[in-house]
Amino acid sequence: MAVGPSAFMGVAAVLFSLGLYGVLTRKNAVMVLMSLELMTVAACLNMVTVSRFVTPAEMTGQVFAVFAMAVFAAQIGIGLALVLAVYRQTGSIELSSKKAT
Amino acid sequence: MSETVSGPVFAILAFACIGGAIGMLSARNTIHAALWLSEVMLAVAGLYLLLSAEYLAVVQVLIYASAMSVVVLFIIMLTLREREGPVRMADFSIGGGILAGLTGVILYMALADRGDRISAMPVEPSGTAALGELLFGRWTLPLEVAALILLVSLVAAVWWSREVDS
Amino acid sequence: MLSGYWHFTPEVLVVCGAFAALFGGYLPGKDRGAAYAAAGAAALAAAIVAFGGTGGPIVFGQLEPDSVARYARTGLAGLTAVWVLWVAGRGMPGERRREGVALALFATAGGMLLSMAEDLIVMFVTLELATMPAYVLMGYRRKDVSGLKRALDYFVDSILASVIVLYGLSFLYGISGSTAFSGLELEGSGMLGFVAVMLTLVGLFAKVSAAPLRHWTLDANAKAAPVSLAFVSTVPRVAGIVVMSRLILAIAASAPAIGILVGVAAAASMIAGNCAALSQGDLRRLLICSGIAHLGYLMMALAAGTETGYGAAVFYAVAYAVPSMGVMLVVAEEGVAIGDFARLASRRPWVAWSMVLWLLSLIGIPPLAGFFGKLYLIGAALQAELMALVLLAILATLLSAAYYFRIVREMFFGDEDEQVGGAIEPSHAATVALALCAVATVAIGIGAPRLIAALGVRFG
Amino acid sequence: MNALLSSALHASAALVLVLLNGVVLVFMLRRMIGRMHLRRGGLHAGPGGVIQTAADVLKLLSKEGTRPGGVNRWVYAIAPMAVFVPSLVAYAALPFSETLRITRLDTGLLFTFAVLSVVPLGVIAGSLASASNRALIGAMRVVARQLACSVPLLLSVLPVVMITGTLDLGDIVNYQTGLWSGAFPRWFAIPLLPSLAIFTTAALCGLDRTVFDIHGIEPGPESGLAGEYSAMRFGLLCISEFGNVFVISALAVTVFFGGWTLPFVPLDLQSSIGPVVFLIKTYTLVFLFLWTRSVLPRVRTDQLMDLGWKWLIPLSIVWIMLVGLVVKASLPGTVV
Repeated sequence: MAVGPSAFMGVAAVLFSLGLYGVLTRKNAVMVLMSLELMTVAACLNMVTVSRFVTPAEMTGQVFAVFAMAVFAAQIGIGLALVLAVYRQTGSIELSSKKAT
Repeated sequence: MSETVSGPVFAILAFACIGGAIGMLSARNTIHAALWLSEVMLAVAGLYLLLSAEYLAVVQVLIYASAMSVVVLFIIMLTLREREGPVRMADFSIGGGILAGLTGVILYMALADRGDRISAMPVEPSGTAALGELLFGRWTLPLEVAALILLVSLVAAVWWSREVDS
Repeated sequence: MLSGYWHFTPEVLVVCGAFAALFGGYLPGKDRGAAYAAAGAAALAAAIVAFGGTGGPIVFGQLEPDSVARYARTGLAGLTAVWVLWVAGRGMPGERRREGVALALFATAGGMLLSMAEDLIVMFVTLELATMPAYVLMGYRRKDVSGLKRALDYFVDSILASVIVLYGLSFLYGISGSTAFSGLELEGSGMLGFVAVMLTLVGLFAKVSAAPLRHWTLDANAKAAPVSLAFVSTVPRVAGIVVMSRLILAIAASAPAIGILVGVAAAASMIAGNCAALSQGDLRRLLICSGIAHLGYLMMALAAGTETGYGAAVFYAVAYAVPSMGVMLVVAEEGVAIGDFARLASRRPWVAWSMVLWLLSLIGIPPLAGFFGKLYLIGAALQAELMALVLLAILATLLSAAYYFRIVREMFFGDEDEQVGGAIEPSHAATVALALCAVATVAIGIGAPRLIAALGVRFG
Repeated sequence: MNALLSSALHASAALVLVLLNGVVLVFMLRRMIGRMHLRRGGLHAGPGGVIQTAADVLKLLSKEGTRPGGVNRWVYAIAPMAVFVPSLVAYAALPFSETLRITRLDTGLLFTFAVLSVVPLGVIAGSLASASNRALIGAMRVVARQLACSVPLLLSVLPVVMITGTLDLGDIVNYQTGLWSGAFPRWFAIPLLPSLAIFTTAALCGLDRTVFDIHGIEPGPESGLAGEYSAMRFGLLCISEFGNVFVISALAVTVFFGGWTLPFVPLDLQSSIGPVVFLIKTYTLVFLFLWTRSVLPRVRTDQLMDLGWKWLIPLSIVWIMLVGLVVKASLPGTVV
């Protein structure tokens, strides 16, 4: 069974869509951040796949993925600090833009 | 790593990824969701190995599967009101579902359209040392900028998490 | 290997200023001294860029300090200098200045690099550096609950936009096999190319708050402190616009259909921004909405997909940001409700006349910056025969005069009884900052023909 | 099929090693600390208490696993495995000799750290599942300490990577064969003494968790996760602890003390006694670790956090810069 780039990119697409669903539907800020992580990983997987199949020698995609990982790890870190700051003041970690059911 | 990707291994890892993501979204408890997420991260690390990206696989485990998950669990722990922090849906979950589903369908169509135009696995690329040379050679500029980003995030995190003196 | 290190001097200077501000506790004058040091660094950086030369691609072709980048970098560093100077005079509300100023300078360094970016990786990383400090500035007051919550919302939306951009970039890279702007090749990529462009542009539009995704910014920003808003809605945004223009120009070479996409977004931005601005009583909301409208005018030129359109768009990005910064800073001094401006002309005549100047520039009255900006935008669109968009832009401009004049009327003929609030204590630094904004608005207007020629815009 | 068989053998050998190692280390700990504390360690089973630990293991295995009420069932069950499996996998890249190792990895050094970094995840998950505030607080302290120490731990080995230009543990060892000026072994411990110091301090902070002290029956928040576990699940946690001590020591030996090599010994002899040399070196270090923690007083969590974040990390960064300058100056343009 031959596994081509489409298979990897397909997995990435599914992860991306699931992450997007999570971001759009969850109220809990931590859940939203986790969904964002899922989307990030999907994008990185996409990049590594391209790197392996299109530019194996230059490894540009891997470099890109390294930067993306670093940047988003930093972002999620900020986000969690912000969630904590909000929690301290309000005792809730729900996003205000999404109305309660 | 061989020149072809092992089908069964890929299938298992793909199943683990997607299953884990679904598990995360269907979990009724944030702790479970966090654990599912780290499972997804481990599976993606496995996929990186299949793609001969050994360094990225290790970094994925180091940063996402462990460090980020630990921090997320920490935050869950610090913000727990009851022991089981329930996951709650926002009210427009149907709209979100439609949007996400649409994205998925479009992506699927795009990929199918692209087909296997690039399907042959090229020879194995150069390894970790070469990646290091690239990062510190050709891509030094983004590396420096990434360092600044980490600094900014450090300042920001300290700014928000320090006790506010009243 | 790396030729032209000296091109980075301004950025290095800005980062040094940020560090100086970060360690401001050790400087003479502490908090205030830190802000002055940072302002000095930014101003010096602006001067160096303005009088320094331009060059070809540097750092493996990842950056190109061409004349467009020089213009944008001067604008970014100058705007930051003005903002920091104002902060040095008036302070950040409720908190100390150091961290805010340092973060603003980091964002500026990111933005300056971003406006030179010629590579997807560099673009992505610097885009993040330019926009990340914005979240912190939006939620800068740690005791302000609603501000923090808004900052969280803004953060989530902004990250979502980043991820979408990233995903789109991964496809762009996959299709063309290269991350250099010059290597982007979408010819015959079919559906995948469309998806790649869509994802990238949707994410970028959200980052610079263009029409289809504007409600994010509106909701999240409308409760922030006006000082923070003055920075967030100008500097990172200008940088984002510059790189978006670059990217659109690069893509348009092999995918002309992108023009339609940008054109639709431009029309939507103009209509939605202006209509929303009409009914706002809160000046922050009014300015955010009108900002969306201005983005619409700008994207009209981008829709042309030509070098001329690109140059005109970049020119307008700064020409719009300067008066906008001035207005926002006055809002930070006077108050966010439109009633707070009542009889400003009798209390602070100079400030009131400066406000008039800026508002006229925003509407587009000659010989101010905004007029020439709009002129070039319309010229570029006409060249590409985008008649419908041009008509829409002219109508929208007429509409915008209505809400801008509302502020003017309030300042000169407002209800005196309504006026509350004590006299604002004088601050030389803040006065100088506002004066600089006013001078720049006129100067850009007067120097417009020369600037636009340097930007490579050719008509006829 | 052959490859599959050999890797299966390797894996089971590693498992046996981990389990045995745990037993041996517990024995060592009891006797040694007993001696240092002027008391006698466990001495009831067997002559001089030799099989005391084995008896303990038998007891843990035969004991009924209980589960406290109100726990989060799945997470509670998975957490000990999430702690144990990484410490097992961490053996995968360790080179016991030139040829004897489970697998050869391009990124062996980083791999070991990455795998070990998963352990706190299990600890924190288990404590969250345990339905006990005491376990929660304890685990939080443990994990906070580990985070504070794992960063300098990782930073402290970077100078070695900068000098050797590889992350492969085998290559790092090979780089250290031979002598400097005919008298000193070419071990990184000598020129990179500050690195070793940071590594050791960070390792002590990270490993000196009081799950160690479980055998002294010391409940309370400090016991962390283990407080709510019993029977073999508890046993797994303990074994993992000891496994980690071994792995960190082995890593130190590999990176700083020349791994399986021995100076002044002919090469052909070295290859045959390699594993023994490696184990002796490692156990010596383990002994030193245990010694330190039995004679020095325990520090408070906040002091430890201060040490990790405010001292070790800046120090290691400064040291990395210094080494970088020297490396760059000595051979410009190339990796040494």
